[in-house]
Amino acid sequence: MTALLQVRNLSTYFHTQDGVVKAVDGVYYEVAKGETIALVGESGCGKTVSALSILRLIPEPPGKIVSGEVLFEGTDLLKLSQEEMRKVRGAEIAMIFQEPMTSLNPVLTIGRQISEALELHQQMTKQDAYKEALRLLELVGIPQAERRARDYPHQFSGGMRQRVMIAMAISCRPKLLIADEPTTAVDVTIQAQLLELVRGITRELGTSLILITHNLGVVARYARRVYVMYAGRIVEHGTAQAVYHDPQHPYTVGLLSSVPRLDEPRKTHLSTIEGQPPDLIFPPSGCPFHPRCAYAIPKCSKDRPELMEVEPAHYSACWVALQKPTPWKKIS
Amino acid sequence: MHKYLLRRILWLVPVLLAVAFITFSLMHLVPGGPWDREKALAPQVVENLNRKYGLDKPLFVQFGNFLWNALRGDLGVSYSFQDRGVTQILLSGLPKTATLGVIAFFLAILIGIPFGMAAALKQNSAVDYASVFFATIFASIPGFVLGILIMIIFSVVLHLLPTGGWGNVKHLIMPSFALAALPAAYIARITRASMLEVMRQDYVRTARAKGLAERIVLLRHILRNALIPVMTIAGPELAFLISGSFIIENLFSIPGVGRLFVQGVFARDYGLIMGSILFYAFAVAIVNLIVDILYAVVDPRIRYE
Amino acid sequence: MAVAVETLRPHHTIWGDALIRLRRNRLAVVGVTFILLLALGAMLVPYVSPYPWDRQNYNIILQNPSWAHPFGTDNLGRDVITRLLYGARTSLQVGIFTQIIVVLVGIPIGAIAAAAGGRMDNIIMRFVDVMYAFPDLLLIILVRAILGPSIYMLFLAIGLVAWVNVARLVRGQILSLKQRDFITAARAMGASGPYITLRHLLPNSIGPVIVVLTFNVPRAIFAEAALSYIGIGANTPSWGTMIRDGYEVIFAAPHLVAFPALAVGILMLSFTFLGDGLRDALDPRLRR
Amino acid sequence: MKSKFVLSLVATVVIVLLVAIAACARPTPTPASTPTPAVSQILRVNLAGEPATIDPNRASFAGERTVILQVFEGLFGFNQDLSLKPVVAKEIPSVANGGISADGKTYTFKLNSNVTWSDGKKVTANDFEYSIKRMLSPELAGDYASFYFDIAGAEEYNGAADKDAAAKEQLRNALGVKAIDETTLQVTLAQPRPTFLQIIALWPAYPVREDIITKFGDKWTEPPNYVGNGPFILTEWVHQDHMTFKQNPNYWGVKPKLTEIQFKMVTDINAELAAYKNNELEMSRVPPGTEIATLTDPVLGKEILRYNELVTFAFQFNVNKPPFNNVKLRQALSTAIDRSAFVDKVRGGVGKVALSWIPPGMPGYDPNLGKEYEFNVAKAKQLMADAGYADISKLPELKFQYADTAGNRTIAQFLLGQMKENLGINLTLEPVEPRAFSQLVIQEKHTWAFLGWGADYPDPDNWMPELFGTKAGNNHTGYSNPAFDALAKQAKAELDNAKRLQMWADSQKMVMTDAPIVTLFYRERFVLVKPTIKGLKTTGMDGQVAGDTFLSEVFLAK
Repeated sequence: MTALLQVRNLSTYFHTQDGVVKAVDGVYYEVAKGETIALVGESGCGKTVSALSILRLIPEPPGKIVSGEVLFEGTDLLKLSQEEMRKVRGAEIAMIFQEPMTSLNPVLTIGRQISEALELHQQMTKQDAYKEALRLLELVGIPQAERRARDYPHQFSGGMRQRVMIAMAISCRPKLLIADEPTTAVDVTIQAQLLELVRGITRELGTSLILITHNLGVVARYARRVYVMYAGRIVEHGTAQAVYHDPQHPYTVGLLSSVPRLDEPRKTHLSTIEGQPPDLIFPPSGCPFHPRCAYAIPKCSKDRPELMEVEPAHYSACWVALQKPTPWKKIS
Repeated sequence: MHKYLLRRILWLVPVLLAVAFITFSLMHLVPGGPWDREKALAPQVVENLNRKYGLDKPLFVQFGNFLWNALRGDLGVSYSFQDRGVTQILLSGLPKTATLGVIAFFLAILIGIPFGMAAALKQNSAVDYASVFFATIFASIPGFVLGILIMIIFSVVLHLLPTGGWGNVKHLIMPSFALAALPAAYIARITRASMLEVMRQDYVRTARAKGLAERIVLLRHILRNALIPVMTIAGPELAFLISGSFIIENLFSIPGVGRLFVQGVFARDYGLIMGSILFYAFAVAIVNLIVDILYAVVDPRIRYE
Repeated sequence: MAVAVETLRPHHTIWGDALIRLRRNRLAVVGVTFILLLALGAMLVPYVSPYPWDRQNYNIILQNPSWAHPFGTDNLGRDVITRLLYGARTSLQVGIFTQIIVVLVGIPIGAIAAAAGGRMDNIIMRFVDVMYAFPDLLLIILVRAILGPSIYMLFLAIGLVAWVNVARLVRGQILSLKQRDFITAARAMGASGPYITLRHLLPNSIGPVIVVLTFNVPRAIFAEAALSYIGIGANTPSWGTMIRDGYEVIFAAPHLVAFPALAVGILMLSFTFLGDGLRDALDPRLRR
Repeated sequence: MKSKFVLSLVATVVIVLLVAIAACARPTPTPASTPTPAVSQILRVNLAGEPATIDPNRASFAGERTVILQVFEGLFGFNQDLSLKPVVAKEIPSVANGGISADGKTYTFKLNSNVTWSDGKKVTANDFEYSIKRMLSPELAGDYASFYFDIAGAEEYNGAADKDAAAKEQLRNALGVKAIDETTLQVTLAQPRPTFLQIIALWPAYPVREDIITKFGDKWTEPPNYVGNGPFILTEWVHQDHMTFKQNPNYWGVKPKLTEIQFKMVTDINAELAAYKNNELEMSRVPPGTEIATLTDPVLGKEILRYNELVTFAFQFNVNKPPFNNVKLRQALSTAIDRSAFVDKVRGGVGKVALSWIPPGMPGYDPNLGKEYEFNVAKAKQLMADAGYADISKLPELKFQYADTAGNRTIAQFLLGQMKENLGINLTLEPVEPRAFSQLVIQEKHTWAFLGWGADYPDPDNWMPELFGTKAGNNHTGYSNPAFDALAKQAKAELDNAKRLQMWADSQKMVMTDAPIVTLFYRERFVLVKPTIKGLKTTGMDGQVAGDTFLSEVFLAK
């Protein structure tokens, strides 16, 4: 499949009063047309920053994209002028944010906030855009769209707001949709509805989807390929199948083993990953995970591992993973 | 909403009553009466004057008479202005003060908000410092000094504008600028502060993620939210401007209502004091009501039961 | 085997952090130093200046700035720079004490009105409407007749009427903040009304309030100048009376009004920079 | 980068301010007055405020008097040297020409028959009778009614406010004012009053029209109802803004040269000077304290008009309040004030040093009275010792009260400096709001306060008894000297003018030795007048506008 979006060696740093935070430090990932990939990792590992960098929404100062390319259908988004970038945002690439409560303008009606992008990108008249907005609201499952469109964000529940965000994002039929932890702020039942909604829409419109989440259960069900991020870098990448059953990086192993499994007896306590996520201003030498890694060898603390193909179409940034079989056992 | 409006208007009565009572009592507690002068009047003349204006009656009777007449729109008679009716004096002065006040208010907005926005958008840049600097300079020169400086430059040196009085548009320019200086500086500062606050909100990032032009993001998303705190302070500034400023009207000899209260106090012109303070209280209460209603219009989160 | 890496970044309290950030903000430092220098100058002037602040010399009336008198002399031949520093005592006191009254009266009333809402809010706001139209002039004359023309009656008079704006502003801020989720969250944890107001509502509305306060300082100094312009100013020398005295002879000696006005301007700049610095320093969200 | 930027900002502030200052300090050459052809005889002067009332029977303030002088004329007027001249009256009555009865109590005024009102009607004795009776009526409550209490029945009628209508009507008819016929007016006094001619010449006794007042009531002073018999008529009055007068077409006397006078109402004195410099006014006051700068101004220096006024500024003690009940202390304080330093240095030579109460330019002025109070620190210290205060620390705290207005503040600060420099006394200044100050003085709660007095008419009779007679209307010093009271009583009724003036001179000597007051200076009017103004005649009793008594003789020329 031809790649719709290729992120190559992307680095985004933040200049803070205590030093330079390397939030995203040389990241590679790509997504094909119509494909759904997942970006997984603990909070603070750079998932969201990498997504915002794609849309160049990093506030500057303090943030700055220091290196890398973001090829979208062949053109590098980082080289585009502000004007050209604006044509991409919302029309070609759209984004759904994590915090529904604060991501909608409190003083504008819901209908207005959806029809805005339509008027801009699709050059629709106010009335057509409003009618289309109503259709979208129904599409995302908001009852009495006619009346609710005139309401304001504070009159909607968290789940409903997230549906509005989805309606807003898909309004201009973007080629790529980035969902940054879309369901974190809502309860489980709504979570499933929203994800089914997004999957339905992306499949129907042939939209590629980058799903950013720390919820491994969601990844398994919806994403074809998975990128695991740690300390601003991709540490493992492969098909969901492969990564779940034959993880090639100790961090992924740790993540998977900290998820409760139905087929395990109830009493076994979950294993956690030791220590704290690393300080991105003074990252540990070598592999950033080595201080917390149960299988670390002296080389780990000296040289920084790059992504290597340890299994067919299955990459990992870990020296230990090169030995076969891996010291950690497969997950049945 | 209408129930709220009605309730607020009904509340006007106790507010005005309270203001009337406070002013009336303070007025009679303050030493010195309307007939005390450096060249003392004969006691008999003073007695006749008190009788003529009903000041010989007990205080609560006077207060009662005042309220009863005020209900019928007659705010009593002014001793220091040829026995003209206070209502009539206020009505003849109101258009002048109101015109000046409204012009000054819009000037303050047209200068203040853009300056504030520019300062916020280009924080810690030349524009930011320039706006802080001008806001401070205008804020730190008292009205009468700023007024006389403008008058010296445009009337005495350049002979472009008349120094004062009332007549055509040329009489409006200098006083309205002098009046607008402080509110403009104030609005600029508050706009800058609240713009900085709003620009950090998530919904601004959402707006940008939709690919909206920066101009639309600024006007439709940022400004609409940023202007709410500005409105809180714009209201009282408007009330202050509408009621007129003693200093500017005195300096530019504008026959408005702004100087009536102060002149009234210094002349112990009881009729004028009561009339002008009630008018001012009424104007302030109405403006505050308007601002509160505009609140609900601009910020849907605020609902009035 | 896993070695816990000790975090290298020192942990500050919000005030500690605010102080550090304030120190980094050069403009705020400039502001603070000017204010402190001024206060120091005001205290030391009688011992430092060659001329007592009130000595008159009729041979050097209304002189332009010269080496002997860097800021010139006034209409009774007194040295202006000495009077300016001496007058700073009154003006700083007027500027600062009125703000203390404004903060102590305005903020609580505004907060209670907004936090309580409903009938209480309405009653307080109508009381504020009355205060807006309060005949402060009459009160000043009355208080002045009783207490005599001391500057303390000025603080009372100016402060008593100035708190109204702050009250309305705080109320406005809190009204919009009340809807925010972190407030519902705090309430959900069983926090009491006053606790929420103190710990959550007020700190979040501190921004615009500080801006207003930094504005109120020169405004109080003007109020004093305006009162003396009208004819009921303070009795001791102050920037307000000096501006008014200078105004009266502006056609003969404009420097008499220029220097005090400039002084108020620079004081205002310092308070503005300090205010901005304080607001940015105190705002947790700005901790990058 | 930031601090460098701030410094440059502060520098620009200083430059901007200095540029503006240079603009007003630099003497702005008044451009050749815009070539309004001298032929347009329009005079624009500043009344400095809206008059409280322009009804002659009620007016009292200077601004009101200035307006009335243009529109009305009384039985007599004042020449430039303040001597009386007949106007509506044919001649000045005297005992010789039978106008005044032997006992000095009955005055008969012969009126000119050709005097007309601005609406053409004839001015008759009835107009005067009606005016004087109206001025004395308790309902009108005229400010200057007490000046005419010498007229038979006047005081009783004015005090009859609480009586019923019939009693009032009866008192009104009993008043000693009668129009014998259209051109003869007779006034009988309760007791002789040699200065009555000057009192009847004042504006409250100007004629007014009964028919117009009854028809328009309070509105009779609004144009066009404001009918007068003077050289001008009031054609326009925009309240608080300006008044416009035009020539009175039916004026019976010599037609004025001016076609129009505009009285502007600029309250702020700096704004008035700015208006003058911008050619909006032909005359302007000079802000107190800027006299020296104006004198040395290349342009304005040539446009200054100065003349003495019958106004004295002094300080008054409250002789009943220790330590001021000690005459030696009062004399010491008076001697310790360097009056010439104030007049020559602080006020740049404007005004004259005053060592006695009655100012120069009117009868009763005594140039060598009060010499003992000339500035002499040694003598003052000696007097302090005589008063028992050789050691200053024994002196209780001295407080000085004054109305908190521009000019007063400088004088008060000057006094403070004098007390400290010359006697080492730490005087406490108590500025008081003007109205509160007037009440304080009237209720004699002051200790040492301000006293300013201007002549209503140029005679010691208007200066001495009113202030120094026991319990007199304006005597707030608490001064009571039986000898003075007896002498004053005698002088008030003394018909022989020479003897009368001698009595008043002796009474002034008494007062000056008792020193209930400390005279400071006689005021000098110091105004700017455009060179185009010609024929201006000023007097010591001018009102708000310089030369307002003879505006009808003013004209504009190149």
